[in-house]
Amino acid sequence: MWNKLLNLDRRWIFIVTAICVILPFLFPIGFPTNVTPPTQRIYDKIESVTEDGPAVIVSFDSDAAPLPELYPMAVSLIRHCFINNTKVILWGMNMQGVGIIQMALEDVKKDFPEKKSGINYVLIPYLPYPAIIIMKMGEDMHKAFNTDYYGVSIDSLPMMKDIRNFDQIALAVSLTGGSAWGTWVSFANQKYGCKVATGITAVGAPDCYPYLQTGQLVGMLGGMKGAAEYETLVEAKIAEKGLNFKTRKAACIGMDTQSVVHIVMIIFIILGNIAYFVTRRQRNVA
Amino acid sequence: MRKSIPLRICLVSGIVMIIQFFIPHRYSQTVYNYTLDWLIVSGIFAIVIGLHSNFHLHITRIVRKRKGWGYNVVTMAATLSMAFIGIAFGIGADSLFMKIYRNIEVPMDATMFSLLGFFMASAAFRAFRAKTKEATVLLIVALIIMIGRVPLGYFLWHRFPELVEWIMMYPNMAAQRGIGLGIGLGMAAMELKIILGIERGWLGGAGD
Amino acid sequence: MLLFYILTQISVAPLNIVIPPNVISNIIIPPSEVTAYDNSNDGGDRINVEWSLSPDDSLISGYEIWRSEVKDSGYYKVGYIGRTNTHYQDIAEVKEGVQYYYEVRCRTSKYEYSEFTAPSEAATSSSQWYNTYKTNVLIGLIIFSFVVLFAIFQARKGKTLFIRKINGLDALDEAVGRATEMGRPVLYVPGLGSIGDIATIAAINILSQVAKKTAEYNTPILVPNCDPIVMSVTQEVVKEAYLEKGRPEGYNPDNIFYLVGSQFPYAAGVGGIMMREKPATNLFMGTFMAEALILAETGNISGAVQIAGTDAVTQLPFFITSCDYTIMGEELYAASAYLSQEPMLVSSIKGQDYNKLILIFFLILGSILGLINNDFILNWFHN
Amino acid sequence: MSHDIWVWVAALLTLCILSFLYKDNPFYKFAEYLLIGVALGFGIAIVWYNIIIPKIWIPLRYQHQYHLFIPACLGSLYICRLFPKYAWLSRWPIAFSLGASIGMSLPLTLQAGIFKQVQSTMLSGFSISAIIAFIGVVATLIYFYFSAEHKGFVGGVAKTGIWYVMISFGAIFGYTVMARMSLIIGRFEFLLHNWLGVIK
Repeated sequence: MWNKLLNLDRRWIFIVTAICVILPFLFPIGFPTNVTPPTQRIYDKIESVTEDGPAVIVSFDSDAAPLPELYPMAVSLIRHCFINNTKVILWGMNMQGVGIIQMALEDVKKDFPEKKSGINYVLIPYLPYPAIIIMKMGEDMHKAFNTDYYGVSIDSLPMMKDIRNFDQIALAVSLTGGSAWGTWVSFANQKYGCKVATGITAVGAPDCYPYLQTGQLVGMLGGMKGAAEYETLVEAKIAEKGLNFKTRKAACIGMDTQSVVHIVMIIFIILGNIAYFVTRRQRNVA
Repeated sequence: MRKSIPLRICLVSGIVMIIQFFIPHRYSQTVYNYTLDWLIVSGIFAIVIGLHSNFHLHITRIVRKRKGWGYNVVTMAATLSMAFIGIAFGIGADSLFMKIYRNIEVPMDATMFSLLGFFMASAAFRAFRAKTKEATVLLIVALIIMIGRVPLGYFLWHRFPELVEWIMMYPNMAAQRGIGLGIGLGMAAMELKIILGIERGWLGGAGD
Repeated sequence: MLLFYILTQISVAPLNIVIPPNVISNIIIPPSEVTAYDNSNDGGDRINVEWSLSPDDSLISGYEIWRSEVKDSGYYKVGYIGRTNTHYQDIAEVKEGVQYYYEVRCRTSKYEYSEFTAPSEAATSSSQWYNTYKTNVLIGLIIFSFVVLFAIFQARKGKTLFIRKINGLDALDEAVGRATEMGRPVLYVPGLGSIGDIATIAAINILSQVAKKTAEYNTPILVPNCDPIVMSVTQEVVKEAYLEKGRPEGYNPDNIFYLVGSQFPYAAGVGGIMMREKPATNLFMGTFMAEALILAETGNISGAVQIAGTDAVTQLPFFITSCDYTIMGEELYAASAYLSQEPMLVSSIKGQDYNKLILIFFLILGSILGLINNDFILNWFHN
Repeated sequence: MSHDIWVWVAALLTLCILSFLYKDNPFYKFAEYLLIGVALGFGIAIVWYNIIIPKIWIPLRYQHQYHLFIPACLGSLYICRLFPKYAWLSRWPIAFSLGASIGMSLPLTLQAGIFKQVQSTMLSGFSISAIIAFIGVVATLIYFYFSAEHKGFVGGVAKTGIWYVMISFGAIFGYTVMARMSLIIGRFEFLLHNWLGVIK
């Protein structure tokens, strides 16, 4: 029997997985989300920015592949800044990233029609050699970018008048599926002392801990869980301010499914191991 | 001559930039800023090569009517029309270009990667075995993390997430740092050897 | 041409933004004690400005920094910084050798301002030729380079250098032997990397040793490739191995082939080979990405002995749980140095090892001193 | 169900790719090649607008930064790659960009990747967790030390190192599972919410 189970066509496993993903969407469980310290630290850092104070950089340094994890982070971060009236600089280290951060901006702007480019936020176009651009930003942002995404000269943007380099940046958050946060750490943090945090796919999260411990990374949003934590924090902030947005908590909804799928994975691993050891013993006995 | 000149260019530009790191003077900063601009401008031409090799691959397949050449036509048509739409009609937020990007490229890219989740599920059942002591520890830690990082873990035992954070922050961090230091040393050694012309692998592929 | 013209026109079009009126509020008390001084270790283009917080710090949104070349007039705004800050670094086209005076005032979120402070004393910026903050990095760089070059020099002199036994390497022999006994082929997967990847180079070195064994035992070896250049190199390497062992007739170039260039189809293709040819031994060496688990899974089902080696840390857990032996990270480089005895590779491993020892020495010394409250080493590493 | 034609396009392409799970088929192949093409075309347009115009055309045409002709000439040597006889000339721009970027990153690698990490590992006060981490870093370094046989004391430390490495790999394993599952969740959310509208 175990032997048969081990040789099961994997398409059955695909079907089981798909069903386990779909069911919690249809019948939500609603587990509460707890907030971990690395997430809280990013939130606190942005909270500490005073109105009209330094700006926050949100940089989408990834292509579209890890969107389910990173997109809710981008949305929540921009929303948090807009609620607090904090200035935001939006960028992306690669071509696709800029397109995605713009999507996120358009999404958030539905709730904040009064936010204006050049006053509340600036969208920076893609530029090659991100490490070089970050170093140039450390010297003088006005020289690093000639124009914003819409082709307007950076010098003419009111928001950028007071922002010359990383001294006027409270935090730079790099959303990435790879090691882009490392580029920010070496060039923005190490060279110019800019505070850097990252929102990273779960795959990359374990690599970030040495840098969290040194403080080279202020905080970290780890995977969909990190995104859900930030959504929860921002939702509480919205409630506290008495604002009336119909925010869709994409990551929080996903976390129910994530719980179920993890259980299924654990069952698969345990079942598979039992089958393996039983059949091995049978073979040894025979 | 074919190898010695590039080796010298590499040596000089490398050494100049290393020295520049330690000199804060105005002149040194000018050198630095010029180098950054030059890197960007010279790098653009490398893109031409990338495009050429791509076009070359697909066109050869189409011209020679290799098996499945119809798919290469799809690729070429998609590339050319996307580039044309972008350059001719702009790439603003509401442009056709961005619509195609958001509704064709983004979903396909994400779906491609989502296939991995399915493969992971199948591998979980059929391949991940506690064959050795090391693998057993690995799997146990993995199971703890998988429960502790989802809301269910908090629901089962409210200190589960704390346990996970502790594992991540200390034992995991220590190993990552140890591995990272090793990689850092290895990378720095490789960089040093490239600048000094001891490691010449990058010269390959262009004849002697 | 028209397009260029339009684009350049867009980029200089100014925004129409109303600048708020300059309202002076008498209620807000300005900051005090403004001082300005040259920033050290720079290119003569920065001046630091410091002040004491306004008593009304909590009411305002920040401080505006104004500057002039003459003490009593001609001030213009050079910067702004949020409240609670008492320090600003002026980088707005500061010229070396010019005297600057500074004044600071408060600004609220409604663009109301306090009076200006009294002007600071004059500050003049100057350039430096050496950044004293970076001395530790300079010394570190010198020691590091010296150690690496020393190792290379030793290897060049032909001194044989010791490298420890690596788990999984001995198993290579055994695994090839098993394939021979069972009369089935050995599958060698060199991964997705290009010839520029160190892991791929290591994989090619290891392949050369494996091919010598399969030549000796007269066991077929299959090498599906994902990169055409890597394929030409692997063919060359296997051919040479068979020649060296005096079995050129055993070399079959059709067994070392180009499969396909993209990730998932490559994994599917290799999986197909595993199921059809039923190799007794699967060796995965080189750069692997997410397809690692597909390969290892299929191999597991087919019942082969599997040995994997990669420097892709994120894929290692999947190899460890689904293969019999796994060569991890730096071990892969060491393994290829160990097997090939190539002086360049060996010296590289040695240089890293010596530097590791130095780091461990400082780690322990710094910690001992740190525990008795002496932060000398700790601070030295600080930057 | 969505009334947006674009959502339909995205959904159908998503299904094309998911069909690979059943088996390789023409729908999947079509989507795969389409993806490659669209991504390439996207890159071309972006480079045009964000690099060629603002970084070359405008500085040369309007800002008279003629020094940029030097890197432009150097960069154009890349094109020699296409002509086997002159391919060796393409090494010049490679040498420049390789040398300059290594020169910039080498001191920084030492500073951020090594100095800072070593400094943060050193103990400056007594804490159990910090000591556990300290032992872990040293033991992992010893495990990857190849100049001594793993015997006796060194062997013991290396053994400790390997346990730390395994814990860390367990963490990577768990987190990777989570990431991959998130991707499936994201796609199903799109299909069920944006396309079919069966969930809110």
